[in-house]
Amino acid sequence: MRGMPVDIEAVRRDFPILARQVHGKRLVYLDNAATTQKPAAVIEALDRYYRNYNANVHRSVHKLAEEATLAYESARQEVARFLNAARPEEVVFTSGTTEALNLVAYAWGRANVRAGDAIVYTDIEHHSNLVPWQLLAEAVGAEIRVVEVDPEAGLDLDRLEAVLDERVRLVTLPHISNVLGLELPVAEVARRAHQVGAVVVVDAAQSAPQQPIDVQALGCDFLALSGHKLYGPTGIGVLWGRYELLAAMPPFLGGGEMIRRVGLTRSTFADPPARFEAGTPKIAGAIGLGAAVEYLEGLGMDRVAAHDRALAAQAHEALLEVPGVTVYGPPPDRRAGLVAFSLDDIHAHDLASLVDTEGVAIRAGHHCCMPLHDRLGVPATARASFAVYNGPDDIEALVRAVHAARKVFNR
Amino acid sequence: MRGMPVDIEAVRRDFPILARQVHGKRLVYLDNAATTQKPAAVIEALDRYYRNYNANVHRSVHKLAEEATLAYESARQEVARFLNAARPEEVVFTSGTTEALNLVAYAWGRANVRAGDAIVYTDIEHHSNLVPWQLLAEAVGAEIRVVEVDPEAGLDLDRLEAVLDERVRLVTLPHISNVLGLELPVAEVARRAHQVGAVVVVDAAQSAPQQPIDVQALGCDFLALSGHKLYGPTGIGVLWGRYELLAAMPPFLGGGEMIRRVGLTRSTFADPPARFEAGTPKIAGAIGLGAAVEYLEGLGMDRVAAHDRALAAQAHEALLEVPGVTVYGPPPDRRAGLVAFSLDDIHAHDLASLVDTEGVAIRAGHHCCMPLHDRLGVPATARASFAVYNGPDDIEALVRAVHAARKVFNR
Amino acid sequence: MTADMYREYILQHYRSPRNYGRLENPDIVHEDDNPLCGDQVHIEVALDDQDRVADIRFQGKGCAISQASTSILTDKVKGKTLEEIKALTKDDVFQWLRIPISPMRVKCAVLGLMVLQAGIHHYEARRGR
Amino acid sequence: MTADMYREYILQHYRSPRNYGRLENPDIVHEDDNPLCGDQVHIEVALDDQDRVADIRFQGKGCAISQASTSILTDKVKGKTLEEIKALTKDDVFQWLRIPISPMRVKCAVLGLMVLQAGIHHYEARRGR
Ligand SMILES: Cc1ncc(COP(=O)(O)O)c(C=O)c1O
Ligand SMILES: Cc1ncc(COP(=O)(O)O)c(C=O)c1O
Repeated sequence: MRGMPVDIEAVRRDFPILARQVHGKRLVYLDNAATTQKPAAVIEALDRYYRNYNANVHRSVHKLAEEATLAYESARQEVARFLNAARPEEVVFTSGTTEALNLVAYAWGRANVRAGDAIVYTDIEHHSNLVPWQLLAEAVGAEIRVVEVDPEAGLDLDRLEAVLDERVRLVTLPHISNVLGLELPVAEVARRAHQVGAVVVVDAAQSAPQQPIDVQALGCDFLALSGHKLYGPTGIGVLWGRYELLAAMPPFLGGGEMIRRVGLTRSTFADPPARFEAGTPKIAGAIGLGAAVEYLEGLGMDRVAAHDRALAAQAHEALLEVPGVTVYGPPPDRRAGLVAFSLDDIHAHDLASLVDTEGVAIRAGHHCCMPLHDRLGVPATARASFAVYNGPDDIEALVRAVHAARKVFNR
Repeated sequence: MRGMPVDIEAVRRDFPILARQVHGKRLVYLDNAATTQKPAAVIEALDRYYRNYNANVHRSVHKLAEEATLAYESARQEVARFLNAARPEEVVFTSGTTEALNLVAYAWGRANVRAGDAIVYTDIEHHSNLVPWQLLAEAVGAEIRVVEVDPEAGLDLDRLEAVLDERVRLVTLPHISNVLGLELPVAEVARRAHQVGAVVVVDAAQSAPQQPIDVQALGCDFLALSGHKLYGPTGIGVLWGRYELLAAMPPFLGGGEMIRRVGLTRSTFADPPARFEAGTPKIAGAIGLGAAVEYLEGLGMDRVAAHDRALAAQAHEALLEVPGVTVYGPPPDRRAGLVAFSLDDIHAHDLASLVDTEGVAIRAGHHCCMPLHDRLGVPATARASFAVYNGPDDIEALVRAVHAARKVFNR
Repeated sequence: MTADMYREYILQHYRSPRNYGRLENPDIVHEDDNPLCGDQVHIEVALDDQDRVADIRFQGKGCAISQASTSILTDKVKGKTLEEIKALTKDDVFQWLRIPISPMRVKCAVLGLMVLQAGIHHYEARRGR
Repeated sequence: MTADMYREYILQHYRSPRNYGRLENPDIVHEDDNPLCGDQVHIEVALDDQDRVADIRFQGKGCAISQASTSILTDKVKGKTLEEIKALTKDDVFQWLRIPISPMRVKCAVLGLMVLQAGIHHYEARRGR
């Protein structure tokens, strides 16, 4: 079973949107790193919730509330299993990777990082794993240390060592770069960061949909992911944190649900995860994410990983055969499931608009990685990113469309 | 048209969940202040999004992204119209009222409230409009001043005046109390608060679903609401803010979308509303909220208000006829659409569990208003709250169930 | 059906709880509340020389389920050793109650047990075990 | 269809923009970018004594739509008064372009106009109007 490839035709039938046409052409959706499409299992889980047992959770005792609460908490258990968390209470539902990272920067950061301390991140971060730490550093007077990552060779651990000392309170990095398709050696980084007593935050927005995640094996302290990139709904995400760290953290957002006892001028707070889930939770979102995770486990994350990587390698090689194409990132055999590229001096937006006319959806821009694009020396790149429902025919369509775009500009 | 009452039977057909049974009985859903049910128009808007044009917004140029972006931004316009905002850019999508209030407390609060300044709120606040300000006050060393509200008579403006002086930077209050069903005179409060230069924050979680909201007529500076209480999806909400205030505020969450230019150690930020919508937005949620607002405008918020209030008045009177019932809040003729009550010394949870066996869903607890319950001298109350699909038959069912519960305890 | 939660003997335990009150010289004293609904339970235990429950009393406020289940608990643990009590689980409580506990009321039903077990932990910690 | 955005004359404006470069003594100088895609436009204007555009030049980097539309804009505004230019809208730009602008590319298409109008505002503010 595990060894068998993903049955693309069967998977495609699970995704209703793939039946639609774009500009009269079959939809070839290759913008999966921005957001994935949703299987019917997820869409129907949302529908069932709203049609049958919508209610606020935790705080009411009636039947609908009971059903909603059980579904919400069982989604937490499913996500915990998906990440191999030590316990479900380590899973905090957020609105996405961005809120999860900000939660750490505000709640853990404001309590633990002081003037003169240092924060370490790489130069290939997504803005969501850059700006929260910049705001933190500015608020508390901490120093920022940037580790350069070679776009092709990856992270040189010696460069990391060079910036690590006891002043470093936190090291953060992407598990997989959303531009380079490069995987970083998280477990190694965590080991070294822990030697200087730093806490390790992993941006798993791109890795969680693409490969099995085992937070205990990674050895990190916090890990963030987005539901909408994981075949789940928009507006839901996860912060996983080691329980002892979560339990020692002050709250972030204040409100209902996260309290123990509220007085008119002072309050005390609930244990994790409730402490970090202020207000009415994203109930449908969590239930939808639970359904997504279940769907992926049905496919097997090992097979998903093999599938996405095989496609990316194939796309990388096929694109290189188009005259004028430059591909960014590691070679095909070390590439995760996405390929960023440029074509001659055609602006990426023009390229994306043109391939769109062939029904091919790719992303163009800085992909929320301005510093990395500055380094690559291009304001924008085009990016094709892969998911379980993509196949070799999608890559052929992409390459054909890129050829066609080239003709338009060279006519 | 406007003068005509809501056609309850027609409205009920719009809400799929009302077809279901609970414990073999017709579902009588009276927990609307916790969360409302969703009309088919909302559920189908979500479904359409995920089945036809799911994509990340703003940043891609392909067809799906174009459709998603237009739908997301037109939801913003619909909400702006619903609130009579001066411009759509005043509408910031959040995950709910709680996040909206925290956004103000963090972004506006940390930049504008200093040690020795004062923050004013009432003693009937929901925890979500209490804890954020407590955390702010503690962080910056500000003073908290509490205005007592009489549960029956309401807010005495002289009591407000008594705590207002130039040290007050912010006054916040609920538009309608989620326990008392009491409406507070927001416009009058805003006028007086502005005289001392304070900013006025309105918690409209309960009022937005119940009556027309005109932020310009209210004269407030910020207003927060939750989609899930407004017949919309979970995980979406709105912070409305006067544009000049939003434009002068530093960001809250850092990440994609809210930036103008990101450098490796410093960044600059986009204009509102983008500045406050870090990361991939709650796309489906916003679209669903837009559909909810459209649905409500189709009914007419004036009629919704008349409907909900008439039911609450009727319920208030009917409950008072049950021996041993105490109702909290203003008299029937000044009551907004909810009734909190207690029955003899039966604990509210027992009461709610028992009426649940009759298919009647009410809420029991402190309703996230511990300080108010301390004041009322009860740890918990039962609460019935009304929506457009409720009718006199629901009140009859409630009263019957309360009688039955009384019998169980008195047998 | 939730109404089954309110069987006559449950209400009787609620109206006339067993072992209600305080002890003269308790070895273990602990109290806690369920912040969700405000249920409160205060438990006092006197041990014999073999660390068995010689006597137990409780006081509390709250819903019928939390108070009745604590009342039943106090009867059930008399004569038990601390080790035996620490090994008790939710399921034991459910069995004693003989009523279907709806998921939202589980915390009410086990509040008494939680308070008693927490009291034992504090007691043992104090005695340096 | 988006492919229509890339008509031959659009690409010609892109490849060989009109009025490209700088002026000796501009009255108005302004530049800005579209942070979404990184398109940049720098515009310089010389006015005659009746505040009409006597000459105009631009430089820029970016997608074909932003650069071609700015090229076309510079042709269209020659001889116009500042008031006339301030009254121009997106729709005027769309009409000049004669191509269907997909919604996600509107910002590209109007970048030149935005920069020019912002430049005029700064100029007038400086002159105390
Ligand atoms: C008056 C009031 N304020 C704030 C809230 C918090 O709203 P949410 O939980 O949707 O963030 C609620 C509802 O729970 C409420 O009733
Ligand atoms: C590597 C990486 N980190 C963080 C994010 C932010 O995720 P979200 O926008 O869902 O919060 C993304 C995606 O946009 C990403 O690719």
